Order: sequence, then structure tokens, then C-alpha cells
Amino acid sequence: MSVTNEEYRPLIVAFCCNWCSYAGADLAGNNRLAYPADVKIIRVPCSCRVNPAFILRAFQRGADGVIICGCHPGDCHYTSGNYYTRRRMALLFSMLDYLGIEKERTRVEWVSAAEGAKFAATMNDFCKTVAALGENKRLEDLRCKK
Amino acid sequence: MRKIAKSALDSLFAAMSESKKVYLPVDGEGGARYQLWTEGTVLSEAVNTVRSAKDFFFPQTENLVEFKMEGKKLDVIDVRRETEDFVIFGVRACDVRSFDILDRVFLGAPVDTYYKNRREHGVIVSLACNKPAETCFCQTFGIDASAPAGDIVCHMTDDTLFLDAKTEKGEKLLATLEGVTEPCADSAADEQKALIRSRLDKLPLKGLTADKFGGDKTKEFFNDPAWASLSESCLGCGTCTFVCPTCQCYDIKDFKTADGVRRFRCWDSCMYSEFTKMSAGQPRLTQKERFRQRFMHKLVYYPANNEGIFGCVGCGRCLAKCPIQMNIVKVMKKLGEGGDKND
Amino acid sequence: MQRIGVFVCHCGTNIAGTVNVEAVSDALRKEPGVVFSTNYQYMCSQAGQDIIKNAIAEYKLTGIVVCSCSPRMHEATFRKTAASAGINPYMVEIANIREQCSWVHKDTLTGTEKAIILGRAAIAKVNLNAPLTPGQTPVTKRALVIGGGIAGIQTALDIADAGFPVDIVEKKPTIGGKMAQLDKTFPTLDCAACILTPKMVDVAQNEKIRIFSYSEVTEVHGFVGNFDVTIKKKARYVREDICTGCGACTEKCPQKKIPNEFNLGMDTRRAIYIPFAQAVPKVATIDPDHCNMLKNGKCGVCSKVCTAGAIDYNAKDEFLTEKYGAIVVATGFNPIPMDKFDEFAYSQSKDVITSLEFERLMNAAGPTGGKLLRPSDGEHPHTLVFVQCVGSRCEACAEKGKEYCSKICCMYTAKHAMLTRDKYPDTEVYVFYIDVRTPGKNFDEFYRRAVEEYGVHYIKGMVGKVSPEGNKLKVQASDLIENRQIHIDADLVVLAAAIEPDKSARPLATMLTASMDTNDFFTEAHPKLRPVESPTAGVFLSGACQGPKDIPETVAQAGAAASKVIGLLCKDQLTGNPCVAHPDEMMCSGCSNCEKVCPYGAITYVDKEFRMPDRTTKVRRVAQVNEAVCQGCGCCTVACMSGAMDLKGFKNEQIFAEVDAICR
Amino acid sequence: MTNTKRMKEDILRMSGVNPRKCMKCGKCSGTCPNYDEMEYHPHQFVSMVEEGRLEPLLASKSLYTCLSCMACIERCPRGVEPAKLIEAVRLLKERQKDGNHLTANDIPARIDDDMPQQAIVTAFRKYTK
Amino acid sequence: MQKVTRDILVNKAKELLANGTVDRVYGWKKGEFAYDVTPALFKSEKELDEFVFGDFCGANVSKYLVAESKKAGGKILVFLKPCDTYSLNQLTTEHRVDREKIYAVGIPCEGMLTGSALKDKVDSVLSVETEGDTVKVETLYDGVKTFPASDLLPDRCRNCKSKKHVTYDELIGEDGEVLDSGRFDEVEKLEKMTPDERFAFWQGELSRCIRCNACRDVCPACTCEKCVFDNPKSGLENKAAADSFEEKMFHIIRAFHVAGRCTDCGECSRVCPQHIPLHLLNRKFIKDMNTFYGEYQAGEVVGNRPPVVNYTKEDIEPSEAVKRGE
Repeated sequence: MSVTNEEYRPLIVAFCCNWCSYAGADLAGNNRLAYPADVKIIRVPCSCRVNPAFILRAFQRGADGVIICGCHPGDCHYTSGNYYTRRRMALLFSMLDYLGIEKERTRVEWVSAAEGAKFAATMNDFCKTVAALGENKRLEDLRCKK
Repeated sequence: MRKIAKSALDSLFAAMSESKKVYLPVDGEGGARYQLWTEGTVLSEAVNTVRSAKDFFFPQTENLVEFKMEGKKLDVIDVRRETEDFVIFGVRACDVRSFDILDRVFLGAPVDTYYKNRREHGVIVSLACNKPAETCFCQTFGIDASAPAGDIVCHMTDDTLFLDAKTEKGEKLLATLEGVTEPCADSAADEQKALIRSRLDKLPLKGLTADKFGGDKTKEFFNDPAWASLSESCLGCGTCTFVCPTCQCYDIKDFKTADGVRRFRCWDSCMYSEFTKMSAGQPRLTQKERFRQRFMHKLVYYPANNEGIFGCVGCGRCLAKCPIQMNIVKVMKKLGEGGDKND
Repeated sequence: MQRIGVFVCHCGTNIAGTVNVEAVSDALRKEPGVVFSTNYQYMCSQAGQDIIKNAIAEYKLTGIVVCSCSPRMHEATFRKTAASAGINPYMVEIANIREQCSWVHKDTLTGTEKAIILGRAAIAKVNLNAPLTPGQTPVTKRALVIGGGIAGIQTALDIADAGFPVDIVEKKPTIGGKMAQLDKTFPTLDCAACILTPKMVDVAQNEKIRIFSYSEVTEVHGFVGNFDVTIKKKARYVREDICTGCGACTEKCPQKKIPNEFNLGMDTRRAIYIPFAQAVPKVATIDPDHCNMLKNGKCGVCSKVCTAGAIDYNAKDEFLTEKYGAIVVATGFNPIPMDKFDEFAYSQSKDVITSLEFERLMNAAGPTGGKLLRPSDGEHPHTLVFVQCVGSRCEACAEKGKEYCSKICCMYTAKHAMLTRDKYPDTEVYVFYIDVRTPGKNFDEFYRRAVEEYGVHYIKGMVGKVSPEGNKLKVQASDLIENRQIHIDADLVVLAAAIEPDKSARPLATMLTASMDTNDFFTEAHPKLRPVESPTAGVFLSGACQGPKDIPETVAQAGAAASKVIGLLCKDQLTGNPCVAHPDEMMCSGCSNCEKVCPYGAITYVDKEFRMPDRTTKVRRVAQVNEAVCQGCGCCTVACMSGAMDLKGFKNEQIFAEVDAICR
Repeated sequence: MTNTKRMKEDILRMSGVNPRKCMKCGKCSGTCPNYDEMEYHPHQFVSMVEEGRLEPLLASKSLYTCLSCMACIERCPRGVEPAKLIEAVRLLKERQKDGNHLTANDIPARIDDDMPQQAIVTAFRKYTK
Repeated sequence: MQKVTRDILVNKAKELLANGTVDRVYGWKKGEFAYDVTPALFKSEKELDEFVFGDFCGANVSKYLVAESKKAGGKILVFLKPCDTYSLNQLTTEHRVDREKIYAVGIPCEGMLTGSALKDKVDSVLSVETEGDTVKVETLYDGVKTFPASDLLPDRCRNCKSKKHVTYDELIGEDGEVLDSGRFDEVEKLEKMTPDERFAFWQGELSRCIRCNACRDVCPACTCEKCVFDNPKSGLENKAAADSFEEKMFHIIRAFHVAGRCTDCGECSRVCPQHIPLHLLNRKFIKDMNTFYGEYQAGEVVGNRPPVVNYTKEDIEPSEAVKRGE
């Protein structure tokens, strides 16, 4: 039996707002709270910078899950950005679900700069959920597969 | 000529499928379209498929070449593969003519090897139109729907399908079907042909002629004032182009894949504002100019370069599908009328 | 194509312990655009920075990727390094391979793999970076203070002291605010007027300060450094420049029975009046609602007695527009109305009063000349009951009160109780409290003195009912410590009414696009770290408009706001955040969606003439971003359907490139 | 779950009161017109229920000296509604007394023409376990 | 079917041209067959001879006003069905049309037939006549066929949301009411399916897309100067459907871009040459916005703020939003 038979690892793209969630991720690091390396973070100024097209693009390019992290509602550095995020993503996720795309592959989570533990826990949980779903087939672009 | 009972069509397709893939029109959501035959697939009786048969030789998107980069090293990969033999069954007379028109573009020098490869491997089995529709005007371009061209020409009566091989390719294929077909007189389908001809005579667009158009008519029509009103409400979408069996314009684009770049071509439409965009922009800046281009190409420019053959086959798809019901018939009738002097 | 240098930091073993830094720098060397890649023990050290600087010179780098700790740690450091080596600081991107990689992953293989991917994403982004230059806007070196209470006065004085001109806009005829109405101040018991009025005089005499009294702000346009403010000077019918404040008119005016606001209606004033003796500016004002001359043209006494000829019955409201670099909001507070608190009989008995009314009763310049007399019959009260928390700390949904603690009541009630006992030892003073909150320097000592030295009866419990009976007020209350219900026949009941922001604050906040909480207090830019700034750049907060405050806190905050203003006005130019939204005008459809979501009002629309691709010219409505106001959240970029709006430094194509690099 | 705990939950459910909202100001007791007749006062009801000291309450005649005038509800600055809590304790007591005071069979005999339907239902609900 | 006749409209147009209220008229021109009328601009009384009106005049001409209202000249006369008026209002809200340049005459609508819906039922149509609610279709091979109109009406008319004109300068006939339509029934049916069924359904529908852009180009909400899908700089550009992802991307993003702005006029589904029920995507967003953020009808009032560019502090969380119906 071959030892190279690797366990399936999902690819997770995390969009983190600069002021809360990115700092929360840093705090998770400071406290050495482990979470899977499957998570790759992209820094955005605010969660409201995340265009639905970015999310679809990530899926197209082979991501298996996309998570958007922002300040808790009411705590946005820009006062109202995450309120718009909340609406946009509620609608987008509902639409993806309507198209039969697994809703567990997308998530929005509010993580403050103080919530390093929550960040790590969220990522652990999300990775587990997505790993259980397996590879993203319903929003894949065959051209982007190796 | 050979024949087979209509009830035994399945065995015919099964026999064809033994050596080649067989595609045929199948009814589905939104109309008929070509599908690979498998056990149980039923031939559509629709007069036309929504998309034309040009897809088989000139697909909507097609990979041309791939580039792979590792460090500073660049590999160029030819993605062409020898196509498998295939049969397109049930092609109407108009669509069969469209292949001639495409051939003149893609097989003339320089030869488009991607197209040629597919063309060589395809066997065209045409089928005469029993019930030509009100939108049909193939007669305008000298096409006889009762006697289409093709490698094998078929006629269907209520109970029998007649097959007549017209080319070497066709004869070869027909020879493989001897087990399921039986021979018959060459005149066996004549009655059906006559019926079709009588029906063609009654079509509402029967009287439409293209006589006033042709390769030498650029000056006559280019500045016709009617273009303005004809194109007035054109949305600039690509529906007419994409359902047209003879539109052959494409764009070449690059797509970044996981580990390189894939260069592909895809259909383009002269109706689009981005069509043939160059460093200085699109040469045809208004929808009127783009609209004119499409119809002038079909009726004047194409014949000019191709011994007077028109670039339209009268299949009527654009008549049925245009969101605003503007189409080549209206254009042909309106042009040269001399009205619309306002612009 | 950029020429990119990649610098991988070991961070001692912080990174190198879990990430094979050599492998990372080798792998990233092969990425498109990368011409140089290296690793070093501490990139942020001087030696590390020198490596970057030398590489910039040697390899003519145009972009830098540092794989190191979080950009929140050292992005600024490396940007400075790049700038000092002559490339634009915004051509630097950080791949966070410490906090988000080496510290959270245990295994070297996965750590290294992820570090490479993060590095690749940063390289992909830098490839599309463009040099950014922060916008510069000039600063109008003048400040506006809205509100002339102690907060506004202190802010104005401090700003003027630094040499900048300041205008104070006060809606009342005089500055001074609530503090002018106070008698003594806790915990030192010095007289409010004695410490406030000199400051008012300072304001009046300061060359740098202009006072717009009896005026209101009606319009605010512009942005930090460049506000255009319209001020309405209400007609006072007395020429401010001529009136000497002699008071002859106020003596002769025949309209005598007008409730005097300054004494909270406990005595009367004339139709032409000066609010109080130390008013600044000390000029008379005609109350148009009560002046016979203004109402029906019959009188004119004041005009006859005015030797200066200052009376002008034809005066009109004046509007003037001024430019300011900074705006300080100091709109202060008011006690909430007591008419919803039937149980305390405030509207039934004149002898139930609020604490602010009590201040006036105790004040030498008050309606009773400083003698504590009952408003109803002018008798000396013997039994006084103070009720704390009236309208404070109420349930959120309760309509009559406020959810918050008004903060100042415990201390002023202790003061009132103490002063009463001090002046009138024959009185019995009861204070009903829920908690006594005295966090402040010498505050608890002060409260203890009231109990221990002055014998004030502090009773833990709440008054349930006050009913006037004869000339007494029957007070029914609970005494929780004794577990009994007590009944007191009081002569005077004083209610410590909750305080709320002034009603003028809400419309002002709208004009300033400054945010407010549900209680109409202005919100700070950050509750801990930027407590005197509003989230709207250039708008600062001073005093109780931001939350309940006592005088020392107000003065401290006023000074802090002033120093922030001074810091702003000291600059000739304001350097903005270069990562701002930017519209592609040819793509913009003018739909206004971006304008709707912008939290800062940074987007406006203009009609502009364009030369179109079809060689015609066309006037189109397009979005404009005020770069001085935009904070760069990027909300507009998603609201924009046509993709015309993009965010510099976080462009769509940059984020797409990062996504692509990560998902490769 | 202990008996007390269950009783407390019953009281809270029946009354819909959250005693934790109480800030112990005593205004309820300050406003109570029948204070002196009550062994335990409104504010005590609130804190004793919260602390689970139900036995003394259930044994006390205060249950019946509360006039249900609702003054405490009206005055409470935190919206705790002590009178509802007292009513709930009273109800609990009634229901505990030998279980059912009323069975369905008792009803026909007690009906008279003037009694509103609602009163029967209410009584049935109150006096039956 | 239609209660207004060509003559009423032509007379109105002539009157308004003559008294100078307008200097051009948007209307319809006759085609080759009964069903292929084309929207057209008429600039003089004489040109109006070619003006036709009937049961196939269903195209929403509001979109043409984006370009037309910016041209020099006087006002443009348009005849708007109730559903078209919502589009006009929405375009006015977004400053895409100059409402001052438009003279809108509201006309009642009894539901409009479309060529494609007709030809789903009947082949080789020679002529179509309507009498009351009966449609008589003369065919080439099957003689004359009769249908109740409701059988031939497209979904947007069977589930008409409103017969009320929300904006007009003049009204012909009586104004109607906002209707309690079953337009979300189909969406609900899909929502009740399992995710696998939904995926199969949409995969089947969207895979037919040929990216002709007709849905976009006819849509009165899609009036961008340049669509992101045409703009190489947007990062989303793609010209022709290359694989199943591109089709989904296009339709999801397009639906998202028109969310809160789509008036549910149904033009997208009318023009789709592949009969993809595109309105079901838009209606999903409309339905979600209604349930999540309160009833909202785009175009009902000029200046309304669509839910996607608005918020409340108590909005539903995305995780809750996808839980609905579970």
C-alpha cells in the first residue's frame, strides 16, 4: 500500500476584515491556538469589501469553502460596513442554496480582535464541516483542476 | 436507395452507433437540440433545433493551445486530438447548406485545422423537412428542403425512412447499415418529395427573393437610410448570431488555469459593442453600424467573396428567437424601398 | 511587469521553527515577477532592513514582499524602509507567515507549504500594486465650537490659547450653560459662578474667540479641514455692538410676568432681559413672543429709555457662512422632564422640585436670594427628602426614563444635603438611594462627610409615592435595611432627575453626519482609544453631549478635544489614507448606489461632459469620491454593479489575483 | 431537579417575570399601600423567589394580604412586575393545597345562569393541578 | 384581449404630436407574422400609419428610454403597461432616464402573448386572432386551433403582480390594483426540493445557456455603461459560455446585481432563446428580501432605497437566512 495516499484536505479561503477578524487571527497566533493549514486568509479593509464575485471566483479556482469574517455587527470600524455584508451574504448564500450548492461551504462569522480563541474554533469547525462535504463539485470549473 | 420502417429507427441508430457516435435532434425543455443517441433516445419531429448544427464543426468554445510555465521555462502544448468519427442525423437542408458556407471560410487558405479535423470525421445524414414552418425561407437562397444535400439524404413518410447515399462517406456508412435496412427503388421517396414541394409552395415567405442583393451591391445599400429605423430597437444581444448556422466569427482569449494558460476561441457576435475591439476601439461604434455589418455580410460581403453565394440559408431561427423580432426578412424587404429619408 | 524582491524572515525560531524558510524563499524565487528572493534572521532589524534597501538598489526592485509577522506589526516599518530606498511605500506587501502560519501550525511540511502559498498571494498582489500617494488637502485654520457651556468655553479657550481663531455658537443669549446656573460645585464646594464667570470673561476678551450668542448652526457642508458652516444669528432686536448692558430697559419694560428661564421659572423677567448679571455678552435681548412692540407695535418703552440707541425692532435673523477646519460639538445636557413621574407629584405641588431648581433656590442670585424657602408659600422647610435616580437606570423599554446612570446625581445630592444641613441645622434631610456611586477623587470622602459630619439620613430604598396633604408632602418610601416602610411628612422634595442630551443634538448630528447612540449621545470614534473624536473626521466631542459627565471630567474632555483640534489645525495640509475608493468615470452609470452605502458621505455626483468612444460628447452623471473624507472601507465597490468603483490598494483585480494564487 | 427548583421555574413561567432584572431599589415596597400588613414585602418576594427561598413565602399570609393593586408593577423602574410574581406564588400555593380543589364532575352542580363561562374556566385552571 | 385599440393609441399619439407635447413616439411596428411586432420609434404623424398595437405588444420599452431620454429634442411619448411603469420608476430612481423628457401614457393590460410561448404550443403559425379570452390560431398543417388565453400567456402575465400604474402623465382607461399574485409559488416549489434536486434542476436549465446576453440586454435594470461581463478590467469578463461554471457565475452575479432593482417584469425569461426560467432567480431574491427585510417592490416609488443598499441593526444572520424552510 502506498504511503502517499494522502488524506483529503479541503481548501478554505477566509476573507478577514483588517480591524477585527484579521487581528483576531493574529491573536489566535499569539496564543498558539492551532487550526488547520487549509485556511488561507485574505486581508480586506472591511468585510463589506468582499464582493460576491470573489467568493464565486474562489470556488471556481478550486476552493472548497469560503468564510467571511468581520467585526461584530455594531462594532464595524467603518460603523456600518458589516451590516451591508450581512445583507449581501444572507442573500447570496440563500441563492447558492437555491441553486442546490451546499450551504455549508459558505459562512459568515463575526470575530472581534479579542476573540483569538473564537477564530481558531471557528476555523477548526469550518474545516471539519467542509472536509466532511468533500471536494467542491457543484461550483467547480474543470479548467482549473490540475 | 435503402429503406427502414419508422418503427425500427432504434435499430438503425444502434447499428450506426456501432462504428460511430450518433447525434440527432431530441425534444427537450425549450425546444429540440442535438444529443448523443443512446438506447431509448427519440428523434425529434421539430423542423429545427434551437441551436444549429454548426456546433459540431465550430463549437461555441474550443481550446487551441496551452502554455505551461515553470520558473522561467515556458512550454507550449498542442491540445489538438484526432476527433472520433461521428454521425449527425436529421440535419435539415438549410443547415446542410450552412456547412458549405462555413467550409468556404474555414477550409479556404489558411486552413483551420481544428475545423477541418472535425469536418473530416463527421458524416452528415440529412432529412427532408416534412412540415416546413412559416418562418422558413430557404427557397430564397435556392435551397430545396425536399431534396437536401448531405452524405446520406433521408426522407421520412408516416411509416418509412428512405436513405440515399450521395457521397463516398455516405455510401460507406450506408454499407454498414445493410443489416437493418432493405433496398428499395430510387424513386421510392418521390411521392414524399412532391408532398414537401407542394407544402413549400404554400409558405408565407415563398415570394421573398434576394435578387436585389449580391456581391456588387455595397454602394447601393451601405448608406440606405432604412438602416437607422431597422436597427433602432436592436438590443445588441447575440441571439441571432448564436442561433445562426452560418455566423462564423470568433474571439481568441486566454484563461489562466491551475498551472498555466489555456488559449481558447469562442463565438463572438458582430452585434456586440466589444466586437473586434482594437487598440483604437471598435471600428463600428454605433448599433446601427454593427447591425448593418451583420446583414451586409450575409447579403453582400459574403457573396462578394464567395462567387455570389449568400451567407444566409433561410432557416428562420433568428425570426423565431430575436427578442425584438427584428430579422433578416424584414431587412431584405425594407432595404432599397427608398422610404425613411429622415436620417 | 514588476521587479519583485521577496524577503523571508526567520523571526529567530518563531517562523523558522515551523517553516522551512529556505524552501520558501527558493519556491517564491520562481514566481512570475520575482527577481530576487532571500531569507534572514530578523528582517525588521536594522541589518534586515539594510538587506531590503541594498536589494532595491542592486536589483532595481519595484515591488517588495516581506514574509514575516503580521502586517499589523511591521507593515509600517517595511513601508518606511522601502520609502527610504526610493520606492513607493505602497509597493510593499506582507505575507503573514508567523501569526497566521508558523504559530498555528505544528508540522513543518504543512507550515512551509502554506507559507509558500501566502507568499505567492502577496506576490500576485504586488504584481498589480500601483504606487499610491496620499491626497493632500489644505486646512482652514479656524475651529467652530457648538455650545457655549463650560465644555465649549474650555475647548475654545484652549484652542485660542494655541493661537487659532475659534468661534463659539450658543443658542441662548449668553454663554455659560448649565454651570452658570449651579450654586456650589462638589467636592470642593467652591462657588460655580466664581470659577466660571472669569472664564466667560476670558472668552469675551480673547481676540481669537468670536461669540455667536443667540445663534444656531443650520447647515454644514464640506469635510475635515474644510467645513462650510451656515450660522443663523437670531434677531435679538438689540444691537450687540451698541448695547452697554446698563439694564435700564429691563427695568422699565412693562411686560413683567414672564417666567425666567434662568431660574427655571421660579421667578419672572421682563420681555427685554439680560439672563443674569454676569452674562456674556452682556447685552439685552427682546423676547419676541412677549414684547408688545413686536407683537402689536404698541409700546416702545425700551427704545425710549435706551440712551445708546441699541434697540432695533426691525432686526431680522441673519445667516452667515463661515469656513472651519474643525468642529467641536459641545451641546451639553438637560434634565429630563418630570411630568411623567406622577408618583412624585412634581406637577401637583410646587414644593416638589428638581435638583437644578434646588441649585437656583440655594443660589445667592436665585429667586430667593439664596434663602432656602418653599416655592409654594415662602416658608422655611424643615424636613427635606431627596430622591435619587429619578428617571435614571430605568428599563430600556420604559418610556419615561433612561436606561443609563446619569452619573452626577449621587454627588450633587450629597452636596445639596450637606449644604442644607450646613446652612440650616434645624432641618432633617433624608436621601433615598439605590446605590451611592462615588468613583472620583475625594468623592466618597465627601459623601461620608455628609453622613458623618452633617447627619444626613441616607436611606437605602426608594420613594414609592409623594402625596401633597395640606402644606405637607406625605412621602411613602421603603427602607430596605430596616425592612420597613417609612412615612415622612416632608416640606420639600427634591428629585435627582436623569439628564439627557440637548434636543438640538440630533439634527446637528444629521448635519455633521456624526453618529449617535440610541440615547442621542454622540458616539466616539473608539470608546477607549479615541474618546473625544467622532467617527466623522474633523468633528470632535466635548462634554456631556458624549455621555453624562461632571465638571472636572467635562473640562478634561474639553481640553482633550481642544488638543485634538490643535493637532489638526497645526497642519497646513492633511494627508489622507491613500487606500480610498476611486471611480472609473467612463464605467459609472450614475445610479447612486455607492452614495447610499457610504458611511462617510464621501461620494457625490456631478454632471460632467465626456467624449464618448463613438466620438460624440455626452453629459453624464458620475460619482466623485472626496478622498479626504473616504476612509477606504470599500462598501461602495460592492454596491457598484458596473464595477466602476474600485478601492485603491485593494483593487478588485488584486483580490482576484490573491484568490487565484491561493487556489492555484 | 429539586422540588424547590421546579417550583421556582413554575413561578417564573406562570408569572413571566424575570427577577434578575431587579436592581433592589425598593420602590415597589415604597409604593405598596398594604406594606404593614405584609410579612414579606414586594421586593422581598422578588429576591426570595430568585434565591429559591420559597417555603417561607408559601407559608406566609402575605400571599393573601397583597391587594393586587399593581402599584408596584406601575412604579418599578426596571419593569420587574412584583405583583405578578406574588400572584404566581399564590397560585402555586393554591395548587399545592391537597391537589385538586375542583374536578370536572363538580362543575355542573356549581353552575348558575349568571356565571360567565370564562369564570368557570379560570377557576378550573386555578384550582386544579 | 386588449381593451385599448390601435386607433385609440394612434389618435392619442397624433394629438400629442400635434399640440407639441411630444415630438416622437415609442410604439410597435407590424412584422411578417401575427406575433413578430417590433418596438419602433415614430417621428411624425405619417409614420404612425405603421403603428400597430395588439396582444403581442408585450416588450417593456422602458429600457429604450435610457438612451432616448438623453437625446436632444422634445418629450417622448410612451405607452406603458402597468408592469412597465415600475421599470420606469426604477430607472428614474437610478437617474438612468430623464423623467422630464418622457410623456408616459398608462394603458391597461390584459396580459400579453409572446411568440415563443405561443410556439411552444403550436407549430407553423399563420395568423392569430383573439376574441375575448379565446385565442384562435391558424396553422399551416393543423387547421385552426383554439386556446383559452390563459393557456398561452407567459408566467409573468399569469402571475401578474399589479395592474396599477405607478407613474404616468396620462391614463387611458381605469387604473387597476396591485394584485395578490402567486408569483412566488414556483420559487417555493423549488425551495421545497432537496438540494440535489435543485442542483439537478438548475444544472439542466443553465447548461442550455448560450451566453447570447439577450436577458441582460433586454433587462431594464441592466443599464450599466459597460457590463462587468464585457469589461476585461473587471476580472469577470467572459464572452461565451465555456463551461458550466461560467453560466452559473453569469446568472448568479447578474441576479445579484439586479437584486432590489429588478421589478420582476419578466423580460429576461421572455427573450431567452433557450427558455431558461431566469425570472425564478430574480424572484428568489425578491422573495428573500421580502421575508428577511420586509415587503419591497422595486420601482413602486421613485427614490426608494433597495434593501441591498440598506440595513437595520437587527437583520437576519446569513446562517439563519439559509436555514429557512428547514
